[in-house]
Amino acid sequence: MMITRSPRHDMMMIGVFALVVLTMPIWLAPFGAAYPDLLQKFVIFGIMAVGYNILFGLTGYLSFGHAAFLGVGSYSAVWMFKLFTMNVIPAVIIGTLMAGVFAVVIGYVCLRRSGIYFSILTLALAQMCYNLAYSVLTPITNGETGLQIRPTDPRIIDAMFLEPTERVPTTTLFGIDMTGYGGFYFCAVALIITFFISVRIFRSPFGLKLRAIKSNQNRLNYTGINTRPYLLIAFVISGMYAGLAGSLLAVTDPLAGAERMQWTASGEIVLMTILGGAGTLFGPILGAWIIKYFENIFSAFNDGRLHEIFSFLPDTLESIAVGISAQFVGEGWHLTLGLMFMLIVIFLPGGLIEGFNRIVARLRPGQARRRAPAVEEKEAS
Amino acid sequence: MDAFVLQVLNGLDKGGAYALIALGLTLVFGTLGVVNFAHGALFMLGAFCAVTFNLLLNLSERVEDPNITAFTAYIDQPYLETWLGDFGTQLMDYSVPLSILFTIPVMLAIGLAMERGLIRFFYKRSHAEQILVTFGLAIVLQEIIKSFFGANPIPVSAPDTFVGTAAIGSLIGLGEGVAYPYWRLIYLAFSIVVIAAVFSFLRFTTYGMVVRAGMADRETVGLLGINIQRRFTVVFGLAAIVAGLAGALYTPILPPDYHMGMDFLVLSFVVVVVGGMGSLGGAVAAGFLLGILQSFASMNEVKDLFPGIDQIIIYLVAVVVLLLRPRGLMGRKGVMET
Amino acid sequence: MDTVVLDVADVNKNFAGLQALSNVNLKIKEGKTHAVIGPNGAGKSTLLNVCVGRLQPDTGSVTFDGEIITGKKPYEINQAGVARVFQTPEIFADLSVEHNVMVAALAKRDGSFHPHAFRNLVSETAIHDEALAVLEDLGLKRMREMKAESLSRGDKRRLELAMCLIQHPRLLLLDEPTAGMSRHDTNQTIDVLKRIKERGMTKVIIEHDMHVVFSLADWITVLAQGAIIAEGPPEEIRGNPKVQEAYLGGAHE
Amino acid sequence: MSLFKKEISRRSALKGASAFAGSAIAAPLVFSKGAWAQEFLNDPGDSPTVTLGFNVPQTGAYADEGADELRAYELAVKHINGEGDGGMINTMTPTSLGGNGLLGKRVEYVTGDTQTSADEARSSARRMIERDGVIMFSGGSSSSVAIAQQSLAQDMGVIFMNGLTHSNDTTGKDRRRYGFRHFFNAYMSGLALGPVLADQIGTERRAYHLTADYTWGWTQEESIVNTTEGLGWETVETVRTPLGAGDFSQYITPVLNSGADVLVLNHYGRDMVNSLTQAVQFGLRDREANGQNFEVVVPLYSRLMAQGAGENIAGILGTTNWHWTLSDPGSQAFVASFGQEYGFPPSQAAHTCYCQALLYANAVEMAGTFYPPEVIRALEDFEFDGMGNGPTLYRGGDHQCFKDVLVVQGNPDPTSQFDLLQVVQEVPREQVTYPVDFFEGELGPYEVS
Repeated sequence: MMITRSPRHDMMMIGVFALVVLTMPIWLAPFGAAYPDLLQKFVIFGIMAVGYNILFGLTGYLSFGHAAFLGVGSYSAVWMFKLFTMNVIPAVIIGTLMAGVFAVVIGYVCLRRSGIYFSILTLALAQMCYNLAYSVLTPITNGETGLQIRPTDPRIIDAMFLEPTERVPTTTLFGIDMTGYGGFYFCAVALIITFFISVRIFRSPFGLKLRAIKSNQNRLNYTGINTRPYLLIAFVISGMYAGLAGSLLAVTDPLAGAERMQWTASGEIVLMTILGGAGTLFGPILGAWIIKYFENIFSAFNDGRLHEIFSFLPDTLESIAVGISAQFVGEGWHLTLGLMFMLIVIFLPGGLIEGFNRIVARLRPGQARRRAPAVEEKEAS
Repeated sequence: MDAFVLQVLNGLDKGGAYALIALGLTLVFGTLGVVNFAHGALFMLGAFCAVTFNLLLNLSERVEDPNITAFTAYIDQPYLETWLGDFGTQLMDYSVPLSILFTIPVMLAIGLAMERGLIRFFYKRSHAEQILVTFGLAIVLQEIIKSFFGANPIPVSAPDTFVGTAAIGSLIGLGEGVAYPYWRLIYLAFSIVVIAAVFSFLRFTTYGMVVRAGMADRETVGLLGINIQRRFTVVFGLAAIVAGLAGALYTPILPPDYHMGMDFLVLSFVVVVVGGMGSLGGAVAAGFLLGILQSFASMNEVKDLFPGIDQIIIYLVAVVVLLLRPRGLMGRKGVMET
Repeated sequence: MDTVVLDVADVNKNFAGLQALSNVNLKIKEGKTHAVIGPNGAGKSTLLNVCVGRLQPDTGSVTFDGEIITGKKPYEINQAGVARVFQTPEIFADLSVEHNVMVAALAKRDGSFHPHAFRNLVSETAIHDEALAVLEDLGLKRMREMKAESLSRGDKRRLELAMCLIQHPRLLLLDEPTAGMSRHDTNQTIDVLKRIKERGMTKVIIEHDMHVVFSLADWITVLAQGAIIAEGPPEEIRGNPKVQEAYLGGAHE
Repeated sequence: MSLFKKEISRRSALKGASAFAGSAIAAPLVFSKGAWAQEFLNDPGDSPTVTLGFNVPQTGAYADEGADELRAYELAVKHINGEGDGGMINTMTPTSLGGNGLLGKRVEYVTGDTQTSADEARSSARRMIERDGVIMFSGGSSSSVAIAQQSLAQDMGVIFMNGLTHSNDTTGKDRRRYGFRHFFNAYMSGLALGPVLADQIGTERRAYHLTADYTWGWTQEESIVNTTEGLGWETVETVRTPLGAGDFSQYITPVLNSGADVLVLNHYGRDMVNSLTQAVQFGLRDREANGQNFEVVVPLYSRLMAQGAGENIAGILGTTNWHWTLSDPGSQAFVASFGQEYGFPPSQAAHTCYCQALLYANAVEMAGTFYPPEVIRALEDFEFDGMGNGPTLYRGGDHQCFKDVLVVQGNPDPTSQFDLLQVVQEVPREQVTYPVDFFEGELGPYEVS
C-alpha cells in the first residue's frame, strides 16, 4: 500500500507528468496524433477522467451522469463568451462553478442511495438534462444545433475595449489565441494543476476515508464517520472537474451541443477510467488518451490508407490484409473498441496500469515481492 | 374515453416489450449476480433471427420469366414456392411467427455460448468489470450484425392476416374509433404468455424452484450439493431466449437495425431498477407501469400542461420511485447496494 | 460509587411477530466488563444493534452517559464514545492494516468532518505513531503494510479491536470476539481484553465461550427468547438452574 | 515553449508546430507563397498533391448513408484525377475541369467519422485541417452536424461543402461564407410539395403534424404548415416527438380521432421509418375521414429510408433532392459510372456529395487558385447545368443551390430494392426559389485571419 509517499516523491512524479504532458506535441508526432484538436482532447478528457476517478476510483460510486456536468460547463462557458468576453478566464471559472452547483443538487439527491440505485439515479437525472437541453430548453441551449458564438452577440466587456469586427471572434487568453496550440498549453496547465490536486486528495486523510467508503461503508458508520458529506464533497469535486473539462472544450472550440450530455458520453468516461485502472492516479488519464486516440485515428483509416500501409506485401496478400484490417478501422473502429474493452477486462482486470505493473514486476523479479507497486499501486481488487 | 383506452393499450403493448427485456435482465442478475450490458444486444439478435429466418424462407433461384417473351427476363422464384406451392407462399407470409421456432434454438445456443465462454468468468468480478466486458461484447455483436446487414433498418412484415386493425371499440361498447392493430394485440398477448411461462417454469418445476432458492440464497443451495452452476447456465439461456423472442416478434412494429439493442438497454435497466433489482414480479410490474405512464405523458393534454414531459417521464418516474422506495417497487434489501 | 455508562430501559423489539427483545433493562457500570450470554436467537445481537443505532427499539430507550441515544445515527453514537466489534470482522479489506487503524484514529480526532482532511497523510505523524503503538500492542505491527483482507481471521478480529481501541471509547461492545478462533488465539485475545480492563475501559461482551466469559466478566446477564432470565456476578450465574435449563432448552432446538 | 513569446495567430502556431513536430505529417503544412501571393491555411504550394477531407457518418444510424457518400466522393476524386469514365465531368456545363487533378495537382483524400454528432464531426474535421492539411472538407448527414462544421470552416478559413442537410438554418440563420449547400431545404420542400398536394389530395384537408423535437423538425413543420395553410388546409395539431422514440404508437393513436385527414411526418432517418411503419400499421391509410381517404405525407424522403420502411411507403408523397431514375444526361452519366463501380445505383446523398466535390474542384479551376476567398467568389452565383435537376444556381447571397425539386411517391409495386420511389413531378426551379433575405443571416467575411 503506497497511499503515503513522501512529498518529494510526489513532486517528482508530478514534474515528470508535467513534462510528459507539455511535450506531447513532440512525442505524439510519430503516432500521427500531434495536432491541436486531438492534443486538446487528450488533456481535456484527461481532466475529466482524473475528476471522475476521485468519485469512482476512490469511493466506488459509479456515476452515469457526469456528462451532464460536462455539458453544463460547456453551456456556461459559451454563454460567458456570448454575453461578456471572449477571454477564457471568466468562462472557465463560471463553467466550473455552475457544474459545481449542479453537482451539489444532483449529488444531494442521488447520494441518498448507493450501488446500482445510485448509478440509475445519476443516469436518470443526466438523461433528463440531455433530453430537455435537446428540445424544450432550446432558448438556452440552442437545441440540436448547439450554442454558437455569433458576431452579433453583445459581449459587454469586449465591446468596451475592442473594435467590433465582422468575423466571429475567437477565444483568447489576454490576446493569445486559444483554439490552436495555445489552447492546448492552456488546457495542459489545467490538467497538471488538477492532477496535482488529485494527488493531494489521494494522499490526504480525506482520500483515505473515501477509500474506506469503497471498502466498507458499514464499518465507517460505526467508526464515527458520516459518509454522506464525504461522498457529496467527492461528487461535487468530480462534478467540478467535469465542468472544468466542459468549459475547456468550449474554450478550444466554442460550440456547446446537447449530445455531450448523453449517457453514452458518461459511459465513455466510465470506460476510460476502468480501462486505464480505476483508483490509480495515472490509469484514468491513460484510458482517456487511448480511447480518444482510437476514436480519432482509427476511424480515419480508409481503404486507400490501408493499401499504403500494406503495400510492401505481394498484391494478393495485400488485398487480403486490407480486407481483414478494414473490418477493424474506418467504419469498423467500434469493433476494435469493443474487442479492446473485452480483452483488457478479461486479461487485465485492474486496467492497463496493472498490466504495466505486471511487466515491471517481471522485469525486476528480485524486487517484485516487496515493491510490487512499480508504476503505481492498484488499490482496489 | 376512446383516447384513454387506446393509450392504455399502447402502454400495455410497450410495457410488454419492456417487461420481457427486463425479465431476462433481472433473472440473470438475480441468479448469476451479473450486470449484463449485452442484454439489449440479445434483444437485437432476436430481431435479426427473425430477419435471417425471413431471408432463409425467401431463398430463391433465378428463373426465366415466363410472362415476358420479347427478351429473356429473370425473376426470383423462392424455393419454398417451387417445392410446396401455395403452402410455401403461406409459410413465407408467416415468417415472423414461425421465426419463433428458429429464434428459440439460436438464442439458446447464443446464450449458452455467452455464459460458458465469457460470463462465467465474471461471477466473482466487480460489477464495474461486468459492465465493461458485457458492454464491449454488446459493441462487438452489434458491429458483427452491422457488417452483415448494414446500418439501415430492415422492414419485416407481419402475416397478411394480421395486417390492419381490430375494431375492438365495438366489441367493448366504445366507439368505432377504438381500433388497434392486430399485430400489436398479438404481441401483447404473446408477452403475457411468455411472462406466464417463465413464472410457471420457476414456480412449478423443481428446476425452477432450485433457481428461485438460488436467487434467494445462493450459498446455501450450493451447500445442498445441487449443481447450481449448470442450472444457472440454463437460466442464462432462458433469459437470452426471452429477450430474443421479444425482439423477433417486435420486428413488424419496429424495423430492426443493428443499434436497437443500445436504445433498449438504458430503458430496460431503468425498468429493472424501478421494479427492484432481482425481483421478477417487480420487473414485469415496472415494465407495464412505465409503458403506460409513457403513453399518458405523450398525450397532448398532458404535454400542454408540462412541456417536454414525454421526453423525461421514464427517468422522472425512476427518480421518484427510488427516492420514495429505496429498493424499487419490489426490491429486496442488500441487493446491489455496495 | 459506580456510575452507569449505558442504561437500556424497557426496550422492546418485534420482528414481524417475533418478539426479539421484551422489556430488557440493562445497566452497564463504569469500568466493568459486562457479559451478555444466552442461547442462539436469544436476542443478544439485536440488543447490541439497538445500542449502536443500527436498529431502533419499538419502545424503551437507551441512555449513554446521561444522554438518550435512541434515534441517533450509528456514527453519532460512535462519536459519543461507543465502539463496536462485529461478529464477522468488519474491516476495510482493501486498505492496509495501518490505514485501517488510522481511519479510526482520524475519525476520532476530526469528528465527522474537518478541514484537516485535506492535509497530506504523511504529515499526520502523531496519528501514525499512535496507530503503530496500538498495532504493536495487539501484535499486528509487523503486518502493518499488508492488505487487511490478507490477514487471518484471528488477525482480522484483532485489527477490528485495534480500530476500536485507538478511539479510546468509553464503552466497547464486543460481539463474540473469539468466535472461530483457535484456543491459542482465544487466550491471546483474553489477555488483550484483560489488559484493556486494567485501563478501566467499560465493555459489553456477547460470548458463547464460557471460558472467555468467566475469565473476563464482572457481571453477567442471561437472555433467553428476548427476555432477561438472570443477572448477577459470574459465580452466581454459574449455579443458576434457570440458566442451565435455558441453555439445555436451547440445545433442543 | 517559444510559442508564447508573442501574440501568435493560429497559423503561425501551426507552422511552429509542424516545424518542431517535424517529419511524418509536415508536408502539407509547409507554407509558401502561391501564385496569388496570399498566405492561407493549408496552401498546397508546390506540393504535387492536394488533399480533400470527407467527413461522413460511419457509425450510428446514418452509417449506410455515410458509406454511400464516401463511395460518391471516391468516385468524384477518380473523375477529377482523370480516372474512370469521367462521370458528370462530361455533362457538366460550363466546366473548367479537365480530368487532370486540381490545378495540375493530383487529388488525394482523407476520411473521417462524424458519428452524427456535432462534437465528433468537428473533432474529425479539425484532424483533417490541422493534421492532414485539407484544403476543403465535405460530407455529413444531418443538419446540426452540417451547421457545426460550417461554422468551424468559417473560423478556420477552410471551405466546407455540405453533404446531406435539409434544415432551413444551414443557409438561413446559420449560413456561412465558407459553407455551401447543394441539397435543397425544408422550405423548398414545402414550396414544391404544396401544389402537388393540392393537385393529388385536394385543398380541403385537415392536417396533423408529428414533428421530431429539434430544430430541423421545427423548421420543416413551419415550412409545411405555411405552404399547406396557403392551399387552404387547416392544421389540426402539431405534436413534437422525442428523437429516437422508437415506438410512436402513443403519438399515432390520438390522430385517429382528431378529425384530421392528413398525417404529416416531419421525421427523418430511423424516426421516419418507425413512425411511418407504425402509422400504416394503425390503419391510417385504410381509413376515411371527413369523407376523404386518409393520407400520409413525408416531406423529406430518401431511398434508404424508403428501403427501411419497405412496403409501407406505397403511394406516400414526399420530396427528394434527386433520384437515380432521372433521365437527364448528367444523372444518367453519374448513375452509369457509380453503378459500374459499385454495382448498384447511387442514393441522393451520394449524388449531392459527388456534385459538391465536382463543384468545388470546378471553382478552383475557375479561380485558378486554391486561395479560399477566390474559390468562394467563383462558386457564388455560379450557374451550371448537366448535374441532374436541370439548370442550377449556387446563389451568392446565402450559398443555397436552386434547382428543380423532385416530388416523389412510394412505388406501390417495386421491382427491386432500388426502385422504391417514383418521380411524380419535377418542380421547376422558379417555383422553389425564394428571396435571398427570406431568412435572416450573415455570411461573414471572405478573409479570415
